[in-house]
Amino acid sequence: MEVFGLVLTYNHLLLTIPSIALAGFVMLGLDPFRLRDFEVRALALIGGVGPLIPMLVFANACFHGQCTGMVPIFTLKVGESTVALALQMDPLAALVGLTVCVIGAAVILFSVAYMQGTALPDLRRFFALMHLFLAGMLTMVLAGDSIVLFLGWELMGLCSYLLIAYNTTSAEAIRAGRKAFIMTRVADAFLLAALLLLFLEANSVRLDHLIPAGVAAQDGMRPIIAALLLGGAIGKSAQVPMHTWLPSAMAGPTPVSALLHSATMVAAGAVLLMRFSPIIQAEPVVMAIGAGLGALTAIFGAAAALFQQDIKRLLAYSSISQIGYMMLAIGVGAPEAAAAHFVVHAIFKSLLFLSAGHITHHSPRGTDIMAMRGASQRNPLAFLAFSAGAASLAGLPVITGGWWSKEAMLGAVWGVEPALWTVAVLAAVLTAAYATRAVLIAAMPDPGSHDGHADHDDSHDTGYTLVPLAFLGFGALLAGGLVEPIMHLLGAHVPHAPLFTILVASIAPLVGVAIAFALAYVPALANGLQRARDIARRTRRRPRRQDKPAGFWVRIALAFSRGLRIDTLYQIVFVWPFVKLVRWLNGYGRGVADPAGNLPAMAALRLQRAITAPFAPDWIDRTWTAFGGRILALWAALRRLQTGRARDHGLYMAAGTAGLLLLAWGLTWH
Amino acid sequence: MALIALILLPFLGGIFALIAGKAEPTAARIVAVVFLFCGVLALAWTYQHAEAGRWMMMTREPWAPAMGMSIILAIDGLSFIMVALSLALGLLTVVLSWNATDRAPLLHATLCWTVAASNGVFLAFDLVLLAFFWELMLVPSFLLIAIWGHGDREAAAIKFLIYNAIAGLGLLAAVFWIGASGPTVSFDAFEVAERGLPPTAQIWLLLGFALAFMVKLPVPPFHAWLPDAHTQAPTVGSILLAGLLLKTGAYGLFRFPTLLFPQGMEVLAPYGLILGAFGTIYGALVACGQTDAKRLVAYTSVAHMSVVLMGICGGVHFSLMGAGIIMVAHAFSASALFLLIGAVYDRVHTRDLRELGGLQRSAPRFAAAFALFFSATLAMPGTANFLGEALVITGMFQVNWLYASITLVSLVVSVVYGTRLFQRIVFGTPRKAQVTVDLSFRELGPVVVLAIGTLLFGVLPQFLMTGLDPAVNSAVEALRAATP
Amino acid sequence: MTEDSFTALMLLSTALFVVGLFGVLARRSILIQLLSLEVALAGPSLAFITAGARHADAGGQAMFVMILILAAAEVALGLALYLRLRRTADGTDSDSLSSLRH
Amino acid sequence: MATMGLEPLAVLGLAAVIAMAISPRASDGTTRSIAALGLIAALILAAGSQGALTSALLTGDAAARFGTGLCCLSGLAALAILRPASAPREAPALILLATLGASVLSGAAHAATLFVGLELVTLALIALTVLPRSAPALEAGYKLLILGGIGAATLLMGLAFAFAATGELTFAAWSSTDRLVALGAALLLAGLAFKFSLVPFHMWTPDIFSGAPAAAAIVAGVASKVGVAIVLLRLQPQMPATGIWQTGLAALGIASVVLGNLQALRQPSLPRMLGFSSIAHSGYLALILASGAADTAQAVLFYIATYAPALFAALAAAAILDRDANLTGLRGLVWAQPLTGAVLTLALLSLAGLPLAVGFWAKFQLFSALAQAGTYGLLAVAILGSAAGLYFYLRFTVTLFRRDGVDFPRPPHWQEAAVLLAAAATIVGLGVYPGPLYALVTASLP
Repeated sequence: MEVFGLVLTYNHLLLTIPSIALAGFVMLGLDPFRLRDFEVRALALIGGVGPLIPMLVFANACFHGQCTGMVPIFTLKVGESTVALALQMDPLAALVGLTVCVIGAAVILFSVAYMQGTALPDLRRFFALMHLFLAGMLTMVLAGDSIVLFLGWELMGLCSYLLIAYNTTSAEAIRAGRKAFIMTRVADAFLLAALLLLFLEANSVRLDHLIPAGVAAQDGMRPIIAALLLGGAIGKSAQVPMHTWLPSAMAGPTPVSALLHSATMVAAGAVLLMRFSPIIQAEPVVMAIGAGLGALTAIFGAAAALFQQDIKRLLAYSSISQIGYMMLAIGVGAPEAAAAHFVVHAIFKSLLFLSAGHITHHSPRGTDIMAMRGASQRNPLAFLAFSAGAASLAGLPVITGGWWSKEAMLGAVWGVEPALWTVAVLAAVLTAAYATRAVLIAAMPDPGSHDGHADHDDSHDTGYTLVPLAFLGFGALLAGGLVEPIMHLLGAHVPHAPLFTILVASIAPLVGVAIAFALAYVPALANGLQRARDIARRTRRRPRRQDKPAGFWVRIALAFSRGLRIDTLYQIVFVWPFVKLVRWLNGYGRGVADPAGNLPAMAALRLQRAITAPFAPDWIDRTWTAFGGRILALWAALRRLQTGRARDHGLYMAAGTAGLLLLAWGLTWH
Repeated sequence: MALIALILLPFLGGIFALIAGKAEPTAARIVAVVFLFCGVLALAWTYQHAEAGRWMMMTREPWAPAMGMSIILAIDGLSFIMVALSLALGLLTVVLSWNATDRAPLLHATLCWTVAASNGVFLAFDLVLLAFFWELMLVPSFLLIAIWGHGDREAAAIKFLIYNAIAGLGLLAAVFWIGASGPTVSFDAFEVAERGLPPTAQIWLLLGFALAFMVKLPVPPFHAWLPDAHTQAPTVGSILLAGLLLKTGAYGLFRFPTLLFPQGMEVLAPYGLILGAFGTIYGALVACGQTDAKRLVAYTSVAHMSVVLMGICGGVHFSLMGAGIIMVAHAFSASALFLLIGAVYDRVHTRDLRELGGLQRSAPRFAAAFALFFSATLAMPGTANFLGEALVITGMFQVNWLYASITLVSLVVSVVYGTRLFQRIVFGTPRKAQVTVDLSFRELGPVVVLAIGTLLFGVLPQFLMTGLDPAVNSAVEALRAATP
Repeated sequence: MTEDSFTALMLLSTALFVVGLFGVLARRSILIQLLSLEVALAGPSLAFITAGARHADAGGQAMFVMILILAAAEVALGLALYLRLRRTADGTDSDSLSSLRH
Repeated sequence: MATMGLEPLAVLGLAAVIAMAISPRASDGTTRSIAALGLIAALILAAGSQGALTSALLTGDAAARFGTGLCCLSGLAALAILRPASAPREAPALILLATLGASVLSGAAHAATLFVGLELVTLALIALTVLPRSAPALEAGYKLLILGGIGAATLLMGLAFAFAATGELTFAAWSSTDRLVALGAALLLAGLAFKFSLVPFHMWTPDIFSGAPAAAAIVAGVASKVGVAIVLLRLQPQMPATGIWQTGLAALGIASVVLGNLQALRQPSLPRMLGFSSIAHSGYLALILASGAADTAQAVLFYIATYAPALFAALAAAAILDRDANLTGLRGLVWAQPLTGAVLTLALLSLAGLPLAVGFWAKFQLFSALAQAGTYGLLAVAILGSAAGLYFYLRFTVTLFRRDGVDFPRPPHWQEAAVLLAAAATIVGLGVYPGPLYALVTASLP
C-alpha cells in the first residue's frame, strides 16, 4: 500500500506504538467530543495501555531473533543530502520500549484511581500530557534516525516541564518545572550538537549510518562527539554536576515522578549512551569521565538520600544514584548490564513512587517522610509493595531483582576498575541504609492514628491501584531472572567477577540495613538524627537563625555520619564534596535547603540576572534616543538664528556675500 | 501578467474596499477577501503554468524606458513561498479584523495595500521597482500603527518609518549607482548580475543594500524600532509586521547580495555572521528581561531573525535552507503569538506579564494555543522552527564552530524567555487581570491555520525545501564562483 | 576713459554699494533703511554707467534707467509700507518688527 | 503659423493690465476670471508654440516654454486658493505680474531681462504679501522689501562687474576667466541665491510662507523658483568649470540642506515648516547643479516639476485651515475633512520622497544625478537631509490621523478642492507612471 509516496509494509505497524499514545494526547488535548469524567479515564487507560499491545508483539518477535530492524518512514532531500527518517526495532529498542510501555501502563492504571476527584479539565490535561510523554519516550526509543530521536527527546523535556508544573497555582512547582526544563535544555543542546556533527560526518541521519561514521570520524571529531553525547546524557539523567533539577522536580504529581522522573525519562540519558555506545567506547577518556561521574553520582545520590526528610526527594536522590550506576556500567564498557539495571530499576523505582504516593495520599503531612508512619497498619498491601521495592533498591542478595542487576554491573566494574567498584559498593551500602530507613519509618506506628478514623479510608485500594502495585512488586522481586536473558539478548554475558567481590557486594546491602536499624533504634543516634532534623527544619525556615551548639548526642550522630567518609580509601577522593554536600543538603551552616545542589543553579540564575538586568532597558535603543535628543538640541539652537529682525537677516546675507566673494577671490588667485 | 496581477489585485482590492466601505461598511471586508482570494487564485495559476528552469515565470513590461526602468517581475520557489505567505497572512488579518468597527474599510484597505507592496518586493527584479515597493511597503504599515495602534502610537509609527526609510535611502543610493554604472542606464537585476560589478564597488553597494535589509530584518543594533512598533501596533499590524515586513528584509538578504554582489558578499559575510551571532544572543537576553508580552515576542523576533542572518551569511547549503525555513516558520509562530497576546489584550487591556496569569484555568483553549506556539518559539522538534534552526546550526558547524555554539546557546536561552512568557500568562493565578472569555471561533480559525502551518512544515517540509532549493543553489554557486 | 578713472569709478561704485549696505544693517529707522537701500542701488548704477562708457556700449545706460525705475518702484512700495506700518508698530525701529521668527 | 515664442508673455502682460484696469470697478469674480483666462491662454500658448525665438534679450526655447507653463500652473493654483473673503481685488493682477516676471526669467538670456524678470517677481510678491494688511503680512512684506533690495543691489553689482570686465550683457559674458567676472559671479550667485532662498540668503522664505497669504507662498515657492532655476541652468554652461559657481553652489546647497532640514525639524506651524523645507529643496537643486552631472538639467526640471504639485496641495490645505495650520490644529484632519486630509497626507509623503507619490521619483533623480556625477560627499549630504526630512514630514502626517481631532472651521471651497484634487491626481499619477514627465522634461532642456 502506498500513501503519500510511502510504501507501507507490515513493519510500519511499528508506527502505531507511539501513535496510540499520541492519539490519546490529541483526543484528550483537543477534546472534540466533550468527554465526561468516566470517558476521560477510560480513554486515558486505552492510551496508556494501548501501546503495550503492539509493543509486545514486536518485542516478542525481536526476543526470538526476528527483529524488524530499520523501518524507513519518509525521506527529505536537503540539497545533496538526504534525511531519511526511520524507526527501528532492535533488541535494545525492544527491551527499553517494552519496559517503558509496561511501566507506563502501570503508572497510568494507577493514576486513574490516584487522580480521582480532580477537576475534569485538569484530569484531561494530566492524561493528555502523560500520553504525549509516552509517545515522546517511545519515539525516542524506537527512533531509527537522529531527527526522530531528538524529536522524542525534546518532547519528553517539554512534557516534563508541563507535568512538573501541573499544579499551576503552586509557585514552587512552576519554578521547579522551569528549572528542570532549562537544565535539561542545556543537555539537549549538547545532544543536538552531537547529532548534527554526526550528520555532517555521515551525510545521513540514519543511526545505522551515523554510528559507524562516528566511530570512523577523523580529525579529532570523535572525542568531541563522544563528549557531547555524554554531556547530553548527563543533563537528561540528572547526573552530577547537572542533577539539581531532579529533586525539585518532585513538586510534580506522584505518578509523574514515578513515570518521568525515575523510571523512564531520567534514565533516557543512559539509554542514549547505550544506543551510541560504539562511539563512546572508541574514546577511553570520555568513557573514563563517564564512569567517574557515574560513580560520583551514585554515591553522592545515595548519601544525599540518606538524609532526606521528604520521601519523594529521597526517592529522587535514589534515582540519581541508581542512574549513576548505569552510567558507571556504560563507562566501564558494559552497556548491557546498564540496560538490565535500567529495566529492573524502572520496575522497583516506579513501584516505590507509586506505593509511597499511595501511602501518603491525602496525608496532612504531604510527602514528608514521617507521613509514611503507620503504613503497615493503614495500607498493609501498599506497605508490602513498598518494602518489596525498597528491598530491591537496597539490593538484598539473591531474592531481589536489584541485587542481580547491580551484581552484573558491579562485576563489570570490578573487571575494569576496582576503585570505581569500591565506590559503587559503598554507594550500595548507603542505598540499603536509606531504603531500609524509609521502610522502618513506614513500619513505625503512626502517633496520630489512634483518634483518626479518616486514616483508614482505604477507598483507593481498588484494583486500579493494587494491580499495578502487586504486579510491580512481584516484578521487583523476581526481575533478577531477567538479567541474564537481557544481557544475552544484547549480545553480552554476565561478567564473572571473583567470588569475594560477590560476597562483598552481597554483604553491602546488609551492612546498610544494619546501619539503618542502628540509626532508628539506637536512641542516641536516633535522637541525634532527630535533633539534626530539627535543626535542619528550623534553619530551613529561618536561614539566618543561629542555633545553640548542638548537644552531645547530636554531635555523635553527626560525627557518625561524617565518619562514613573514612570507610574506604577511595572514598576519600569524594569525602570533601560528600561531607559538604551532606551538610548543605540538610541545611546546616548556610541554611539553604540543598545548597550544594542549588549552587550551580543559583550561580546560573545570578549570572543570568546580572546579565539580563542591564539589558532590560536596551542600551542600544537608548543610544539612538540620545542621538535624536542631540539633534533636537541642535534644532533649538539653530532656530534662534531666525531672529525675525530684518537687520540680522541682512547681516547674514552680507556675510554670505562676503564669503562668496572671498571664495571667488581665492579661486581666481594664480 | 499573472505576476502583475499578484501585485495589482490586492492593491485594487484595497481601493475597492475603501470605495465599497463608503456605501456599506461591511462590504469592505468582503471586497478585501474576494480580491485577496483572487490573488491566491493567480498564484495557483502561476504554479500551474510554471516553466521549467530557474524561474517559474518572468514578466517584462516597459515602464519608463527613458529612465532605464522597466517592470521586471520574476518568481521562483522562494518568491512563491513568500507571496503565498503574504496572501495568507493578508487573508488571515482581514478575517481577524472582520468585526472591526473603527474605520474598518480603511483598515481592510490598508491590510490589502501592505500585502500588495510586499508582493511587489518579493517579485520585483528591476532594482528601481524593488526600491519603489520597498519604500511603498512602509506607508500602509505606518498607517496601521499610526491610526489603529495603542499607547504612544504616533511616536512608534514615526520611529518605524524613520528607521526604515533612512535605511531605504542606502538601498536607493546603491541602486542608482548600479543604474549609472553600466554602458546604458539599466536597472535590470539579471542584466547587472550578468555584467558583474567591480569587486570594490560591490562591497559598498552591498553595504547600501544590506543597510536597508538589516534594519528591516532587524539585526541589532538596528532593531530599536521593532519593539516599539510591535508594542504599539494593533494585533493585525503586529502580525503583518512580524509575518511579512521582517520577511521582506530576510528575503532581500537572501536574494540580492548573492545575485548582484557575490564578491562583496564573500568579503562581508563574516561580519554579517558576527552581527547575527551578536543579535541572536542579544535579542534573547533582552527578551528575558521584558515585562510587556508583545515586547518580549518582538525581541524574540530579533533573536530569530538574527539566526536567519547567520544562516544567510553562512553561505552553505544547509544554513541557507535553514534560513529560508525559519523565515516561514517564524512568520507562523510569531504571528500566532501576537494574535494570542492581542486577544488577551482585547479582553483585559493589559499585556504586562506581572499582571497576567491563570489562563490555563479560565481559558484552556488559549492555554493550549499558547503552549503550542511557545514550543514553536523554543524550536521544539516537530515544528518548522526546529527544522530551520537545526539546519542553520548544521551549516554553522561547516562554517565556524563558534557560531554553531552561539546558536546552541541561544536555544538554551530561548527556554528562559519562552517559559517566562508562557508561565506568566498561562500558569499561576491572575494578579490583576483575569481572562474569562476563551478564544472565540473567529480567533480560533486563524490560530488553527497557523498551528497547522507550523506543524505541517515541521513534519513534512519537503514542499518548502523543494521550493527553496533553486534559490539556495544559485546563492551557493554564486558564492563558490566568487571565492578566489 | 583712462584705465585709472575706470578703476576709481568702479571703486567708488563699490563703495556706494557697501555704504548703502552698511546703512541698512546699522540703522534701525525704517526711513533711513529705505534711504540706505537707494544708496546701495546707486552703486551698480554708477558701475553700469562707467562700464558702458568704457566699452562705448549703450547697454550700460539702459541698465541705469531700469535700475532707476526699480529704485522708484521700491521706494514707492517702501513708503506705502512705512505709512501702514506706523499704524501698528514703531516706525523708528525696524527691529521691533520681529514677530515672525524661529 | 510662425510663432515667435513671445505670445505667452504678451498674453500674461495683457491680462495683467486688463485685470489691473478693471479691478477698481469690476467684481472680484470677473477679475479672477480674466486672470484665470489669461493664465490658461498663456499655458496653452506655451504648450503649443513651436517657434524658437532667438534674440539677445529673450529665448523662446523649450525650457522657457516649460518654465512658463509651470509658472502659469502655479499662478492658477495661487489664484484658486486666494481667500475670497479677504483677498483685495488687485490680487489677481499681482499674481499675473509675478507669473509674468517668472516667465520672463525662464526665458532670460541677458542681464536686462534677468533683472527685470527678477524684480517683477519680487515687487509683485511684496505687494501680494502685504495685501491682507495684517501685522504679520506687513512685517513679512517689509522684510522682503529690505532684503530684496539688498539682494537686487548685489545681483546688479555682479552684473555690472561682468559688464565692466567684458562689455557684454548677455550670459556669454560669464565665460570670461577675468577676476572681476569671478567676483561678479560671486555677487550674482548671492543675488540669485536670495531668490532661490539658499542659506544664508533664505531668511525671508519662512516669513513669506507663514506671514503672507498662501498664494504668495505658491508664487515664491514655485513660480520664482522655476524661473531662477532655469536661469541657473542657462548660466551653468557659461561659467568656468572650476570657478566660484560650482564651489559656491555646493557650499550654499550643503548649508541649505543642513540648515533647512534642521530648522524644520520641530517647527509646529505647517506653512513655516513648508518654508524651511522649501529651503532644503532648493538646497537639493543647488546640489544637483553643483555636481555637474551629465543630466543636471533633466534632474533639476524634473525635481521642480514634482515638487510643485506637492507644494500646491500642502499650501492649499494650509490656506483652507488658515491660522489653524499647526500641529495642534491639524489633529484628526483626515477624519474631519477626508479630502483635505488625504491630499495633505499625499503631499507630505511626496515631499518626504516616499513612493506612490511623485516625490519618490524626485528623490530618485536627485540621488541618481549625484551618484552619476560621482560626488559622493554631496550624495551623503542629500541622504542625510532626506533622512532628517522624513522626520518632520511624518510628524505632520501622524498628526493628521490622530483621534482627538479638533473642529475645522470650513470645508474647502470648490476652487481649493479643485487644486487639491488636481495636485493629488498629479502626485499619484506621476508617482505610478513617471515616464511622461521625464519625457517632457527631456524634451524641454535649455
